[in-house]
Amino acid sequence: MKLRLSEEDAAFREEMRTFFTTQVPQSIRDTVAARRELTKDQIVETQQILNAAGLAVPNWPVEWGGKDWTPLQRHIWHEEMQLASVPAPLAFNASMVGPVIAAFGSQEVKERFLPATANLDIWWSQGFSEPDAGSDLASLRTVARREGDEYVVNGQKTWTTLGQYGDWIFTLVRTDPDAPKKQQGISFLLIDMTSPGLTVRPIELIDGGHEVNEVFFEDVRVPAENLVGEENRGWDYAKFLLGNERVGVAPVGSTKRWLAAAKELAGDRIAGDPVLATRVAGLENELLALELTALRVVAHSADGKPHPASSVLKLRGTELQQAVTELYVDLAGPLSLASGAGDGSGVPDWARVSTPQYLNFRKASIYGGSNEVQRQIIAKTILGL
Amino acid sequence: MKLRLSEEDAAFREEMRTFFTTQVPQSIRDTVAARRELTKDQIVETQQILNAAGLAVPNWPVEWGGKDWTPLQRHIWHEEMQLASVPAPLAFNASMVGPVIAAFGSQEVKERFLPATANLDIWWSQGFSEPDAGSDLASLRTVARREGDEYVVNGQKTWTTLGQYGDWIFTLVRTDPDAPKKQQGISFLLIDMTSPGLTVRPIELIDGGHEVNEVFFEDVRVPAENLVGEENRGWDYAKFLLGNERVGVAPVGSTKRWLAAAKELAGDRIAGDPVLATRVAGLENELLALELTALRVVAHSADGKPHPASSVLKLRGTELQQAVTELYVDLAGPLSLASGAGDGSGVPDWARVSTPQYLNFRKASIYGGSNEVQRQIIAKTILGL
Amino acid sequence: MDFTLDSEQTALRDAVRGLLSKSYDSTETRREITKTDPGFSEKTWTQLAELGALGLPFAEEDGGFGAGPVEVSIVAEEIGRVLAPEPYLETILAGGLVADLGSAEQRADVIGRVAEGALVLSLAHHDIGDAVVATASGDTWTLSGVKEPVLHGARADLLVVTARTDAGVGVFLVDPSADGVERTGYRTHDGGRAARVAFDGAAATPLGDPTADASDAVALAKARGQIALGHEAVGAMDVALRTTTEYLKTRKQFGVPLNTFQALTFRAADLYVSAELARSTVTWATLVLQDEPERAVEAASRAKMQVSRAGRHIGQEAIQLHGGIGMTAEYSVGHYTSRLTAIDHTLGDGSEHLARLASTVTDHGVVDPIG
Amino acid sequence: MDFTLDSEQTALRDAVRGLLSKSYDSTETRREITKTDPGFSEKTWTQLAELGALGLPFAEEDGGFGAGPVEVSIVAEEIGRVLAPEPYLETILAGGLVADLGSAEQRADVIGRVAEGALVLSLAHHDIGDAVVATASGDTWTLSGVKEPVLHGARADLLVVTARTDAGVGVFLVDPSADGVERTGYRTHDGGRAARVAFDGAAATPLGDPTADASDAVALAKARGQIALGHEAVGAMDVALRTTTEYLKTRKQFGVPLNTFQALTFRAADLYVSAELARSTVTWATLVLQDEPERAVEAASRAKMQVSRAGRHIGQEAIQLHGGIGMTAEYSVGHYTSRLTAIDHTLGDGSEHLARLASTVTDHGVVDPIG
Repeated sequence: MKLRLSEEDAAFREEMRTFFTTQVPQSIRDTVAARRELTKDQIVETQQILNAAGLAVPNWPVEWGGKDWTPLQRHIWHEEMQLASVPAPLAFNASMVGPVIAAFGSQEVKERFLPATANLDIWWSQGFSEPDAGSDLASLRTVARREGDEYVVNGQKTWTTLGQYGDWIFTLVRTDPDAPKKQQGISFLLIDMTSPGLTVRPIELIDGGHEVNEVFFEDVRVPAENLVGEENRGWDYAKFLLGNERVGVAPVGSTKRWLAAAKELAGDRIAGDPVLATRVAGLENELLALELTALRVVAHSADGKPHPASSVLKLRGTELQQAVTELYVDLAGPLSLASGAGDGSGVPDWARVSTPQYLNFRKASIYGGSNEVQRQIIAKTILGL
Repeated sequence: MKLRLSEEDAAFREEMRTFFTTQVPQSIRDTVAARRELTKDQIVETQQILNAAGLAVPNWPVEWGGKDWTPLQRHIWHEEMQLASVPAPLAFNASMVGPVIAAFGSQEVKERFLPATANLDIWWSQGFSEPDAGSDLASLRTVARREGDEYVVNGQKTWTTLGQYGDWIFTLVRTDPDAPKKQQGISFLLIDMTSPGLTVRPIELIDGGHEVNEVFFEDVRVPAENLVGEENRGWDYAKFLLGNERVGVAPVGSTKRWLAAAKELAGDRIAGDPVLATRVAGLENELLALELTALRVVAHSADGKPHPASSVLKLRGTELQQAVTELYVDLAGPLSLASGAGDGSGVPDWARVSTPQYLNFRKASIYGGSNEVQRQIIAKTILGL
Repeated sequence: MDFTLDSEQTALRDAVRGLLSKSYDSTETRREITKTDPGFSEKTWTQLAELGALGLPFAEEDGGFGAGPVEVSIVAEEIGRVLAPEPYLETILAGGLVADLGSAEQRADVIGRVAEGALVLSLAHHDIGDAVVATASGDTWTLSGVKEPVLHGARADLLVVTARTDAGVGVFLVDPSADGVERTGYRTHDGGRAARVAFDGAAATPLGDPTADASDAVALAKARGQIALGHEAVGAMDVALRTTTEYLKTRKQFGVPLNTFQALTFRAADLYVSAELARSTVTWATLVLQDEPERAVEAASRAKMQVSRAGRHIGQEAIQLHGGIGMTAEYSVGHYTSRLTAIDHTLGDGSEHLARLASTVTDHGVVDPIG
Repeated sequence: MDFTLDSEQTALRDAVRGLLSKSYDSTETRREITKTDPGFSEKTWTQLAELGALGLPFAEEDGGFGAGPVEVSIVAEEIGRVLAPEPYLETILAGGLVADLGSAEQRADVIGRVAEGALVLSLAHHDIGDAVVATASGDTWTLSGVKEPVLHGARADLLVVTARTDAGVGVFLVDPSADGVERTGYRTHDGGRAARVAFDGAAATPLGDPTADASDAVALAKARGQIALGHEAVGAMDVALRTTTEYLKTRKQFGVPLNTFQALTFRAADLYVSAELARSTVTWATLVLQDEPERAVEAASRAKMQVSRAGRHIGQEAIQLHGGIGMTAEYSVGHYTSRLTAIDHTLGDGSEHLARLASTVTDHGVVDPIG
């Protein structure tokens, strides 16, 4: 057991820190630090900078641009990126569809999609959730009927994050409606979002923003070559993807940065208010405990499979994220109402965005496997209950 | 709507306050205030003082010593008693078996038991819970087989509080093992605890104290005249009893008194420590909210039936009781370890009892319908879930 | 101690509920109305006035209807149930100060028009940066400085403004169209409106005696506002909770209704506990305001703190128990969470009120609600 | 950063576990042993010494085995798993001060005997009332005042006592059988032992230089104790949680096993989260103590605070999820709750450590665990 990083890992950390703080435009990092929305262009620009340096998809196989990093190095890469306010590579590309294609796609599919996916030349959207499914993902009803060399897709997906930017969408579709179990008869299909019959409808969220969408499929014709892996094996690929998602999702670094920023914004108020200082110190300690747990999980997931304790990271990580957004609203006090204030206002930017962010982050414990699902995983898989 | 008590109720409150603070021996009230265990004699003495003044069983029918009070008056009686550190009339007598006998017993049973029950000439124990039943009370297995004019009782009860003092025990026993539902075929039987074949075994609790017992029945012969009401209707009487129990169980007054005492014991520490002061003020406000809720429930239960919201009182009441016991341990700090300290010790009495009390009060959310049962009642009965 | 409404009060509740449930019959209707300025329905406002709701707290001799805190709480709770965005709170706050401090002429001039719905008031009390200062030159007063956020400040026909005077705190009437007043309105996250109001030597009329310190009157006005907001929150929490339990009963997942999952129904039970405790405390505070106004400031803090805890609990869990649908603007429950968050941070949030209570916690033994 | 035990450490863990699981094979065995003084098993104590566990933290040249914080943490966690009542913590605390401050002779005299199990130490550090004062007369020192509670103070063969000196804090060795020392032992709620120790001009030998302030050394010794206690708590929480989940799986109510009730299994999941977070923090603090002892005092506060939260959560819920059986002294889980409560209040409870962290929270931006 030892505390310090090995010399090699310490050098790696320094290298990452230098890269992130010098190679990614300050304006983009400032936007992230101010918790403002990024434009599509800013996200693409960042990912292409990372990709050019080989830092966009380290979790992929080496032949497709991945790095043969240790889990700890991957963790350091991720933490340093968050601490430097660098927007992470688009999760739909880097953590979701990319690894699935790399693991299960045919050579043709890999060659066609992986380089463009790593470089964000294709912006992927996710087409998993459906209105009547919720956490019960496998009860999906979007159907892909095989007709010659094509699938004809009908149905509806929802909660498609940033679907308005999407070039392609990876979907779970039902290809065998007669399969005996709902998890069977599902396939993993890639669909060009410019296909006729595909429409995207924005969903306004309670913070007033537009980040998720409904996607409708009406007789959308998809070439059969866009199937990933085998027909009717889609549920296996989805589980692989969701396992990866959970690992990537512990947002410790960014939450730490928010909390540190809150201390600066609050200035003398914290030092002068023991109750507030206690709240902040408590959050800081809980975050430390979570970060250390992430490091422990990282150390024990060397075989590449998600450690079951990664549910702890998702569950607690989102709780703490939400607790920090709540702290911001409380720091803003009555100014937290002024979400619509314009340039002439005396309300600082951070206070204006505080409540919309608080409301927006209620999603964190719902999307990507709700906290109820994570508790279920912990109870069943870890505790055997 | 109005805040103040009516003149009549205000006078009633004054009368109760005067009685409790002048007619009950100071030594008994000091014992309660110091959160020390009462002797059997102290409990009996108090109840007989109350009974002589007609204040022991106000909830009973008037002909058996009850008072025709309004629910608010009954509430005032109860709160003032707690605030004055007067031990309440023994619940097993006053709130449990007494009302059941008064409502469902034959005239003979009433005459035989009610006066002695009100005056604590008979100390009743409760024989409901069984080792393999827990919250699932109706799955009880103690059997009473009819033989001529007698029942022959075999089985085991547990969690019999203060059973070591018990003269008689009221029990739920299975008289028809073939009844189609487990709630059927149960009878409510009164048993003399000196009967041959009945043995009481103490259970030591985690605070080191002895307040609950196991009671074993081995061919205990009970005259059939000791049956309350009809054979096999016992579950109805038990539900009636448990409903009454829930109402009586919100311990607002005593918890308020504990909290106020904690403020005195802590002295300057609270005023000098905003975090501690905040914790105390928060508890105080939660207690106020609970007390006001009790007053609202009281106002709406004029028909004598327990208001479903009484589950709120039990649930929240025990949570706050436990929170205050936890506060005491924290105020005692390292001194809280010294539970076994004797007279020469510099550790004050309240600090010595703090952890045993904390541990002992973990029971509050388990006995008398666990908080899980209360949540179930709220979800089902009130919210329709 | 009596918590029941009399028949007139019940009739008032039914009338207001009837009106508001028609005006705000769906989430969509409310979204449409809050989309464009002034962020509320002038028609509904007029109807509330016609119903008598706006004049309730004011004396008949001033042009009001001579009702009291209980009647105000009834209206506030109904407003909360449908999240009606009308500037009722501002009327209570600002109108209350006019009634308490104003001369007979000022009261006659303002209160009657408020009761008729002809005059929208706003209380500008929150300084941003240095406090607004009132300066006298002979009998003429002017104000300088900035207030923000001023709720409904851009729409208001008349501003009631707190300002620093030599005596401490003074309260002034300001015509917002006067020279030296600049208003910049904007949306608040809950669909409401607020404004930055900058005073630059703006003409102001003292409410009552400007050489006296009005701190106590301002504190009492705020307590009234806090208690009314508490009732608004109680109404909103009640509906958020019912909406959530209804959803748990009807929504199916994994082939069964959500209320099959005990982990969810137990959490709903805890929400009910929070809601009931808040309701009890707020109702009590209203009675204190009615019968022992000298204790109203403390009672309001107690109510607001309890509402803060309950509002967060219910607001957060209502969304979580719904899942994704709870996050959308098309569905109702997120708007309730947004509004509960706004209420929490208006006139002092939970921790501010708790800190006040903490600072006096050693001054007494037990708290006696009956007094 | 590396969280794995090497093979020697694993062997140590297995050996200690083997020994202790035999010595404390049931709740009943532990109850018997803690019933009579000295409240622990002298035999087990000797066996721990034979195994080398007592000399681990001390340098070989002093008579120890030259291991480090990780090895101590391994022993402490095993102690926690079975709630072994032996005075291991006191050895760490008091022995550590002898090692840090003592002269070569003092170290040679004390450490070797401690490692052999021949000398039970106790650190008397908690003043009750006025602080214990050390007075010099030439080279002779005496102590006056009262320490309480002194853990295992009645059994201890040698007391290490903190006292006020002109220089600040001094640390002294006191023979408890000397004149002017009066010890009154008693049980603690967790089955342990403590004592009131009164000094009335008792002869005392300074540990090291009595004219220097030993505050830093005492703080470091306490940090070591806090971290060891943290590991003890982690072991106890782990077993309490496993016992609870086992019970949920096997106990039937309403005809089905308790783990059918999702409201219960979700709470067990939350307990697991608490336990894992506490384990991570405590393990980290041990590594800080090993590799960057200058940060150990802060790290110990962080660990102790996290252990406090987790210990309360798990201690309370373990009983609640068991129901009535969890309240009984015959069953194991209540003893775990009692011990976790005692650990919380030994060497500073959660709120005390949180207050320390709060007082410096604005001194840094993010907390970097790697340093």
